[in-house]
Amino acid sequence: MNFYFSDVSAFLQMGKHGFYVWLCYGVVFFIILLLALRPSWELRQLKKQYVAAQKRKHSSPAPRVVVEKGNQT
Amino acid sequence: MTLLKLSQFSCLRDGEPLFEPMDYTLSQGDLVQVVGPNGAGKTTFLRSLCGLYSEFEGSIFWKGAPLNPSDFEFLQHLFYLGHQTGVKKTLTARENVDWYFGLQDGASPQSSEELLARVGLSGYEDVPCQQLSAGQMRRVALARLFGSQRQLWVLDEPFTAIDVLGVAQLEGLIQRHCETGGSVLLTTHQAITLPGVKSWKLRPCIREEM
Amino acid sequence: MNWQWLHRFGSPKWFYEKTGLWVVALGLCSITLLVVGAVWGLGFAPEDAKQGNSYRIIYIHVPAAVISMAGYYIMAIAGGVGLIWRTKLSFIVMRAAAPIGAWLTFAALFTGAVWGKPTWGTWWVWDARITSMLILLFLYLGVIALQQAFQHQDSADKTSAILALVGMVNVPIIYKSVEWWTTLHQPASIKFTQKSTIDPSMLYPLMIMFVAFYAFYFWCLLRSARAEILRREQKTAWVGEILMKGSR
Amino acid sequence: MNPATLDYNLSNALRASVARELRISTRQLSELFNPLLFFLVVVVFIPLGISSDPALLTKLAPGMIWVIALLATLLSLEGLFKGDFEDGSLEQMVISPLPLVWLVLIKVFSHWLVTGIPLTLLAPVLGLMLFLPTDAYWILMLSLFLGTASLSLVGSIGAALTVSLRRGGLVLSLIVMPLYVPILIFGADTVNSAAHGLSYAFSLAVLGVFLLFALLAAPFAAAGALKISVNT
Repeated sequence: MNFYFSDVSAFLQMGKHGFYVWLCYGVVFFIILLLALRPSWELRQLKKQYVAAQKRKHSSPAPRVVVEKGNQT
Repeated sequence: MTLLKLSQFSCLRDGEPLFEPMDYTLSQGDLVQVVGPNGAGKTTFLRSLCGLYSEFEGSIFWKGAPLNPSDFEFLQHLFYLGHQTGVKKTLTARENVDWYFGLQDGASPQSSEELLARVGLSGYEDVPCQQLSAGQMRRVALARLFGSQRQLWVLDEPFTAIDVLGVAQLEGLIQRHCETGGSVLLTTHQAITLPGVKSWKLRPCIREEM
Repeated sequence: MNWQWLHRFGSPKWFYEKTGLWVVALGLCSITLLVVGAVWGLGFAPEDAKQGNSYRIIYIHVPAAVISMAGYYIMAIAGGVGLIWRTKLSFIVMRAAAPIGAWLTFAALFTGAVWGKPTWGTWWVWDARITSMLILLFLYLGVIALQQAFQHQDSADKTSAILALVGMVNVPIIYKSVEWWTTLHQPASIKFTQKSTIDPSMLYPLMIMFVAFYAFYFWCLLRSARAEILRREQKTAWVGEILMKGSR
Repeated sequence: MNPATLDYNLSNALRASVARELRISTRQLSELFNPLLFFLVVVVFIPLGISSDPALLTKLAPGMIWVIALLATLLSLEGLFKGDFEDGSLEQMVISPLPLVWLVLIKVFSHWLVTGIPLTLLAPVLGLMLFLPTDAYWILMLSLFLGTASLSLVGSIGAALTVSLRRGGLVLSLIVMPLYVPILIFGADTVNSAAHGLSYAFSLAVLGVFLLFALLAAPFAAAGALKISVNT
């Protein structure tokens, strides 16, 4: 099996259709990348929130009581 | 006879229990007040018994068998009065009562006049409900209770927006219902003076604040 | 009948633990095949006699279109299973499937439009397939909108599942009616692919891309579902352990 | 207690429900007239916005009338279950011994009676304004008669799904519109064919079949959705 085009510039131009073909592949692979990265990104966000919440809970129970009292008055 | 039996029952909200799991039984003639602090889920609890809220764990038995809330036989024995009473403002008092008994009992319209008289609304039968006061609207809803033949009454805050005389009358009705073999489950903020009131306590779960 | 096994199968924890390896395998598989298929399709397959090089868009357009369609059925069936057997996992899968399907539908629509320019001389043609694709995108967006509209997770899951099922019943009807509509309003000369047999040298990369897109779809679905499991079950101990890992 | 209560008279329950819905519909006459007014105003917009050329309007008329009828129905859908949800009547319906599917059917029927039927009756006037060939009037009315019933039925699913949302109107339109595509295609085609003197039997038959299908399936989906929506 051989490379169909004579050289790289012919490959990029694809006759007159280079723009359309490369635009399609570019956009679809961008979407693929986006879909692939989304779960990791969500997971990182979730971890950050969770760790922050845990820290708030564990670090100092005493100030929390003070804050609650402050709210009641 | 035992009507309702709860075992390890608790309502959930977003997967978290609202109150600690509880075991209670409701027998014929029982008058039960559901008590608990604000936000403990009293309304949610009553709704879940009627099949209007389906997120719960544990089980409910109706006359010994697991409760199926869309069961024809169960629905024919259930009376539910919620915060929103289901009185349509564009209809008259009579039309509201007639619709209710038509829908719930398959009855043909007949005795609504007498029922409305019992809640002090004689002369208002043909007035559209939007012209009635909040208290009078509430009475239209209560008129159904006066005509109800159903065994299990689930009443969420039945005493709101009615005057002292109305409260006494309603208490009398509830007592009579229990004496003749019915059962009542209710929530209220007022102290009720009826003898033999049992109470079911909802203990809220300690929730972790985020 | 005893549905105990189904509930074990539908347990998020079980699913999360069992699918760890699958994610790696599917990920490797889909990335390799995507690269191989794209390079083959772009650089090694011969030019089409009629359409010239623009036909190379077929290697991403057709798999994306087929999967976005299949994805709707996967989403709706997951929702249906959730409604009937009340398994937590099915709603999680459904939630994960909606945005993936919507993005792939958009990809199919976009490539279809761009392909239309060199082929028909216009960016948009009211062709049966493109029009149906657009309506499919609306169906997806409807499900997503409904999922977003509810505060209460349980209501969001159940209502969007009902909508997805109603949509699923409607999809074939919509496709058939749109197809019928285009035969009325358009000369039959415009057709996406000729019925003639495709040369194997053009077909192989297409088959590779099909497998690649399917692998990619399930890879994404698994990973989104796993992230969603962690989000929903974050109050349980086992998820807490996973989330705290590497942060102490 | 009283065993007599166990004889549930279904026909009485149905009669009471129908009477109630009809009374409510006829007492809120603004809800009857608003979609009609919308229908009329948008039709006036077409010559103003496009062209008053009779030839062009004749060409546009079948599709335009159908699109506007669809939008008018869509506008009126939000109120289908909303009032009953807000005042608690819906809860009483859910826990009544009468199966919810019947109640959905009755509500949809009364909705159609106050939106679909008036739209159908008004359609010839709009046909006149848009220079629709006179031969097509009866077919226009017949297609709207069948089609608006399907629109109400399919729309009831969307209305039931979004009834508990505070601002559900937009979501409702978004989820229902794609489902309306087949009805629009065949409805508009029926009128188009009739206007051109072609055979419209197939399209009209498809509209009828779609209505039958919607009648059998939609109330169940809507009833299921309502049960979920009262779960608050």
